[in-house]
Amino acid sequence: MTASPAAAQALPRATAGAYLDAVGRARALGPLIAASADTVEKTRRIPEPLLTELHNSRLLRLSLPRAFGGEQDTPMAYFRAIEEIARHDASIAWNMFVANSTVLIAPFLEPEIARAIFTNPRTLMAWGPPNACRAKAVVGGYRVTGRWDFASGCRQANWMGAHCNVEEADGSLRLNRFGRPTVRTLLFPVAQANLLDTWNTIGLRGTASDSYSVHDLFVAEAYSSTREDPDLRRVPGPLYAFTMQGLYAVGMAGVATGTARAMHEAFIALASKKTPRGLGLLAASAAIQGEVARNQAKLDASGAYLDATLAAIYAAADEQAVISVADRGRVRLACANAVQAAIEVADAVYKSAGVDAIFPGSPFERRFRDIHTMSQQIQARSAHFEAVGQILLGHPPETFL
Amino acid sequence: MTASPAAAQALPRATAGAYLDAVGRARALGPLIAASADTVEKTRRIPEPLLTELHNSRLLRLSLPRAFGGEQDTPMAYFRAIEEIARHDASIAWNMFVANSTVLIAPFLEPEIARAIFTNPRTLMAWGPPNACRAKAVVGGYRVTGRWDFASGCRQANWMGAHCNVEEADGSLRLNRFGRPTVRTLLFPVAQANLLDTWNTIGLRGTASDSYSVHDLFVAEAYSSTREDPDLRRVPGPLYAFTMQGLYAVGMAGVATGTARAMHEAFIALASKKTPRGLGLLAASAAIQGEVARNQAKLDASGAYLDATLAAIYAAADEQAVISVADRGRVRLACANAVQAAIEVADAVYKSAGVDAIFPGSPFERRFRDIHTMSQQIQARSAHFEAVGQILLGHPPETFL
Amino acid sequence: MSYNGTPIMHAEPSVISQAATTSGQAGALERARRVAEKLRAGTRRIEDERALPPDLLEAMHEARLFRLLLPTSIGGDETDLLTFVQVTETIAAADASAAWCLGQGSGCSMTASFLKPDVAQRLFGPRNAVLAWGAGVQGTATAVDGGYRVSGQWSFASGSRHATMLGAHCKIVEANGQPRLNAAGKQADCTALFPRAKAKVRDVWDVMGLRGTGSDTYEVTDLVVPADETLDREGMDKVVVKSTLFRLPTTIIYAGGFGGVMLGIVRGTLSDLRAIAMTKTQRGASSSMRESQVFQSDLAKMEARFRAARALLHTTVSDVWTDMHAGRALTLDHRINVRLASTHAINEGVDIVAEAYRAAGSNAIFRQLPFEQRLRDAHSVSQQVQGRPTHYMTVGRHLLDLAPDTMMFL
Amino acid sequence: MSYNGTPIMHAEPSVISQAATTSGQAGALERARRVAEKLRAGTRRIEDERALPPDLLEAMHEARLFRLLLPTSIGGDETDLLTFVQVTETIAAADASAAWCLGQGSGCSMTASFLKPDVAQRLFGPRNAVLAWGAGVQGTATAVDGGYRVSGQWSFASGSRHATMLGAHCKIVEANGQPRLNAAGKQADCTALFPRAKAKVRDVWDVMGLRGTGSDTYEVTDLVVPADETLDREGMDKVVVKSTLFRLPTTIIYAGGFGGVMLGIVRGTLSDLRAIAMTKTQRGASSSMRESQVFQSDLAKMEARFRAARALLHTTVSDVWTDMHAGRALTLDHRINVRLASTHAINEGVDIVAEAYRAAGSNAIFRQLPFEQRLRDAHSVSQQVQGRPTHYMTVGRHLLDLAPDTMMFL
Repeated sequence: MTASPAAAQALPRATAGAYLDAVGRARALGPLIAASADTVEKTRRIPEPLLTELHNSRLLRLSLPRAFGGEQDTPMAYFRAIEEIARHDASIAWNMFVANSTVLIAPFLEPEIARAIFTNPRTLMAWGPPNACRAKAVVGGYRVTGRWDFASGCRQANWMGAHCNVEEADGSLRLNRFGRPTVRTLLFPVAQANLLDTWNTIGLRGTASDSYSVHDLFVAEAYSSTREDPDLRRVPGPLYAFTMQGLYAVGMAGVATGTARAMHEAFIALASKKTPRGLGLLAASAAIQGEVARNQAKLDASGAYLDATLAAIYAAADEQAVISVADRGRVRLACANAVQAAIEVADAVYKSAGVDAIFPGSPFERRFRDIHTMSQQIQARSAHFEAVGQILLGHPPETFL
Repeated sequence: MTASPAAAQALPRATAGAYLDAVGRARALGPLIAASADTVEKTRRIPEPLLTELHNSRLLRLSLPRAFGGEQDTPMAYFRAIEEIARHDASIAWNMFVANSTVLIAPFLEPEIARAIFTNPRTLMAWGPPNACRAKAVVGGYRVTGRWDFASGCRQANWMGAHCNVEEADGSLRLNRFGRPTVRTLLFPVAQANLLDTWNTIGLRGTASDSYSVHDLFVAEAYSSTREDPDLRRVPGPLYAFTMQGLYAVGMAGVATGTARAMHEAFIALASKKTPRGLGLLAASAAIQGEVARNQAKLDASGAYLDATLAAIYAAADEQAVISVADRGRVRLACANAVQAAIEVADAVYKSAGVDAIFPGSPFERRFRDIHTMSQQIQARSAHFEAVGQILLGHPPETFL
Repeated sequence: MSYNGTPIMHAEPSVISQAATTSGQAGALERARRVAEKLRAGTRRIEDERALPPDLLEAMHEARLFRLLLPTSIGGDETDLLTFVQVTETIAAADASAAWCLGQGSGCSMTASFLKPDVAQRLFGPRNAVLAWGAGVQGTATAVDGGYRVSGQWSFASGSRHATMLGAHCKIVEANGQPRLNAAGKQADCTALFPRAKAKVRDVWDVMGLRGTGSDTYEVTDLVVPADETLDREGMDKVVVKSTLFRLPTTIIYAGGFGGVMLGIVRGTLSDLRAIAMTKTQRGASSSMRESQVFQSDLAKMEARFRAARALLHTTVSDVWTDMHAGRALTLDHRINVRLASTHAINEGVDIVAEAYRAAGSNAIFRQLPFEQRLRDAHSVSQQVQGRPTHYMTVGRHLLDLAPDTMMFL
Repeated sequence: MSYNGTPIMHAEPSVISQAATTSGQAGALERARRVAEKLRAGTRRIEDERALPPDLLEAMHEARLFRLLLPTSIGGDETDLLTFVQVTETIAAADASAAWCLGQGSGCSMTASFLKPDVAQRLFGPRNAVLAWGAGVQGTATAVDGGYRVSGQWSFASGSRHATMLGAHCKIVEANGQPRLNAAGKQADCTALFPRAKAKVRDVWDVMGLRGTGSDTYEVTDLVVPADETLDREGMDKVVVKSTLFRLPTTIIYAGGFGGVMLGIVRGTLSDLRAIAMTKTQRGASSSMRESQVFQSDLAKMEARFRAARALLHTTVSDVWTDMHAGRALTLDHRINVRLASTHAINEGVDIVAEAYRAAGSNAIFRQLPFEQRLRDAHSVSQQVQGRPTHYMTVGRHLLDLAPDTMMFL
């Protein structure tokens, strides 16, 4: 075994063989992504030819139903492909995650509408998380005015979405079958939205997760749907038996572990050549050796756990029925664990890299900022552990997705 | 999902289906082991009918070659079966681990000798780790005087072993092919040893890991062998392509995670009924919920990681050649990670269980002492992380096994 | 060296707020150090007998350790809070059970300040006077002529085996069977004191750690106790002795004292760990423990965490004492600060002890070395109410300007 | 409130070892508090300009903050060590870059004690005098008539943008090209001081955190410096001013000061965190942050770790000062104790800041709130030599009676 980042990379990914296709395509894009990473951060846009290559790789459509021109790949392939992209640039991986998340609305649309939207092979959809905005129900559709934040990927999107509560003509809020105000997703071409340049953050700057607003916009009923009731979906298959929140968690886990893996690999390379002032070679330090191994174990264990969890649930999933609350808890737990492991590894690597790590251009500085932006995202919240704990203790939260 | 320890137990063990046989037999013994646990600790002996049932289950021969009447099962089955036994009593699991470790000398013996020793279906072998003792080479064999400690299982053993350096007739030490003093293992019936009652420890009291001595004992050449050179083995098969130290690590990992799993399950049961003075129900505390989920993730992730690691290496292992140093590092890392996770979970559970945990008879007190005895064993040492780190950093330790 | 209770690696604590301390305290710490040597030598006996053997108990009485928090008017020391915390640490570095008994006995002895001087003298005057009691209002005191008729059962009475007196926390019931109400209209309680011989004590104390505390269960039935040998623990206004010490509630005493106990266990463990590291090479290790860079680093980290937790507890109790001694009132801030410092010392402490135990390697599992006992002791201290992680929540509420969820431990 | 630099949740530190401190110090801390408010309001400008803007620099000079460690004989404060540590904390709670410049500038200003009084007055007398330098002996000083001819390049010169003087650590070479040896037969070094204008300063300071320190690179070529404007930093015997402060080596000053910087970042972060918790409810959360039991508990744990690390640093530097002030020599124990307390403060501190950042939720990633800057600043302080985890090993060796692996940071 020789001293190189490859050594770390070569450690077993239990079931990786099965997903070689998507992962292999992701790996092939690695050098181009790495070469574009500075530009992506600086311009907060994905430059050509990278954007075209990403479309060609079909990695932005892994979760889109085959019926609408997507890959409809497994969640295991999805996780490992995102992880591979994130090894080269976290912002690109994040936008890949977002692209594969917004397409999850497709199974809830009327098929002809979905086909119309996604017939363009470069269709990308973006939106921000729900807030208190309301759309008014009008004849044939909805009329909406509002603003949303955190719309990652909007700078490459040709379609936008907006999650709204629905206000009926009489001023009352429309309720869903659970008796709570419904959240309806309205879709419209990006030209109808006003994109606002607000994304001034510590990291993931390349995602351009800007804000956007619309004013008195009409959206036809057919271009709207709701994600809140898994039973309303129209496309069968085990992939869609997973909940949308669950697949979000899987994608986010991949971004986090890929970023941490890249830092870990870069640190192994650094340790073999760095001798800090007044000390010996980093690689010769027993403390560093122990830490490198622990980091490797954290990444590989959390990955194997997520692989195994997804594979078991996927294998047993019904074509139609959504997976059980217990299974949702398993997905959530394995994802939260992976994100947690990634953050811990990134922090440990950063600390051990010393003063090298604070300079832009090092393999650590941007990734450190990126992972500490991810760590604040809702998918990384430690409250997920509490929710899963409630399931394990026999009292699942009421609307656990 | 209902509130019960079963909830935790039912979480996916990715590949458990494949090993149902050994794990199933282990599970069937659970109630009898649990019922005997107090006696095992108090008397430091395995009582009947438990001892006979253990023999009948063939769980003490999982690692013995089929050619000599063993099961020669997979390391994955071995890990999960020990883990299952440890859920009920750690000392029994420990002795199961020891029984399956000492039989790993069998592939290094002349087949007829191995067959003779193991033809008795109740044969159990015990020994303590090597120390500075020397055996003198004499005509036809060796003559030895010495004392060894930590001989777990010696109270049920009918055969004992002793690891010795060999002193030639001229007073020089015999060297092995690596140029270092050889360590030879001498085997003899237990009646020829003097067992010493020295095992007064905080935990794992039931293992009776006593000391023993022999005085001027003659052992014939054929009843000796060496474990130090994997190339000397005479039995093919992927199981034996793993190093002995590696399989020790697997067994120890199973004892640790099974013990921690039992504490975790017991805590879930406790949390649903305990209301500490001045507080609400434990299960209703967000902090407890989060901790339960984290513990579940630690146990499941470390288990899935070890499963995946063993399965990948087993699948690729040669019938004859020993696995590579890189693979040995993977086994060691996954095992060390599992032990570490188990200790962390046990500590967290113990702390959260409050004053209940300090009373004998609670599901926590003995297991806490047991796991803190394991934590001191050589397999649980954090130096393993450093050794694996050296491999990852491209400088494997010289004699890594 | 490490085994006879003398700390090796820790410099003497800096004496903080010297000006505010009372006289005689240096003597208390010095006396404690001398007793600690004997206790260290006898720690195995304490554990095996699950109580303080007579000679060690006598040594503690000889050093007047159970008199630290008694009024000077009846021959007590009235030490300041920091000295008390340092004494419990010093004793716990030798034997945690003895220190626990001392902490508990000292807390109980604060009752003397509630009693009429002659009664206090009668009950607490004898040189071997020790009061013990079990937790909670578990009994009934029925008003009778000149006192109460007391019945009930109490558990976890640490130190009950060497106590000369037991206490009984009771609800008060009038002769006619009606509950007595206090000024706030709630059930009135009292604590009745009586000679240990009057109670039926049952030996139930078979536990993992702190085995030497003999925290038994006891009961009395229809025992008549004179009114002046009872007191109302909640009524700080009824305290007779008005000096600084007796303006402190016992929650502060327990928080400080049991924090000190944990710090002592840590100090003893680190001292033992250093001692074995000076000579030991672990099987298969490439260097001696002493020469291992990882061990050196881990030891220093443990030392830093210990010193930091200790510095916080010391400065916190010292600040409280300084304010009280200057005549200021005890504030909620004071209570919160002590709660946080004590909870932190206990939680950090048990983690450090567990880490040190692991670092000590395979010898640590045997009873011949002190590690396994210290591990068991630390993990028993941490399970007691003073170590509860939920105290962090109580403190957090205060930091966020919310009212405490409970005053029980403040 | 949290954004203007006034801490909310932290009681004023207890004044430890009051007796040993010099006069005028309360004034220093009070002046620092007033400047802190201005710095807090200007923190965005400091970061964007990667230097202290003129008005803020002037406010620091007005408050005489760069004169804390100058001799009283030339109008300095000669503050005690604890006050210095508290001032750096106070400033860092407002802006870490300003505090870092203060720590570095104060350490450099200790050179005044090596200079002849009239030279010290000439160089450090002006109210805006600030010396900065880069790390390491990177230049050559060739002996010439009456002084040295200096050439070389130095990096990481924190505060170089507002410095009036720069320093250059050089090997001394004789006029004949031979290296000059010191009494021990080793290469002799000197530090030459000269006006900033004489050097060529290059703006290279584009980093993740502490962006406002402007830690540039500078070089000089064949600059002649008079002998009395040079000094030998290693020669503590050559110190001219003999008071307590100047008997301390700068390693102690840096360890204390940068420990204080990290504590200030932590204090500011926790204060900010508390402020947003008072109003924020996270998306999808069942209760407000303030009402969340988990948040309450985590906040108190962070607070406890902060207070403990701070109590350790304060008591440690205070003990050292007390001993030195009493005329005792600085011992290896003192050095080790300060090293451990400072390393612990920095390592605990960065962990607490990272945890607080995470607890603050998604708003924390935006530049509009202070969290992301504090995270970057803390993670830059921790990367500097004072925060190195290997210091734990150095301390561990001492605890195990082994000689230090290096004296460089002791």
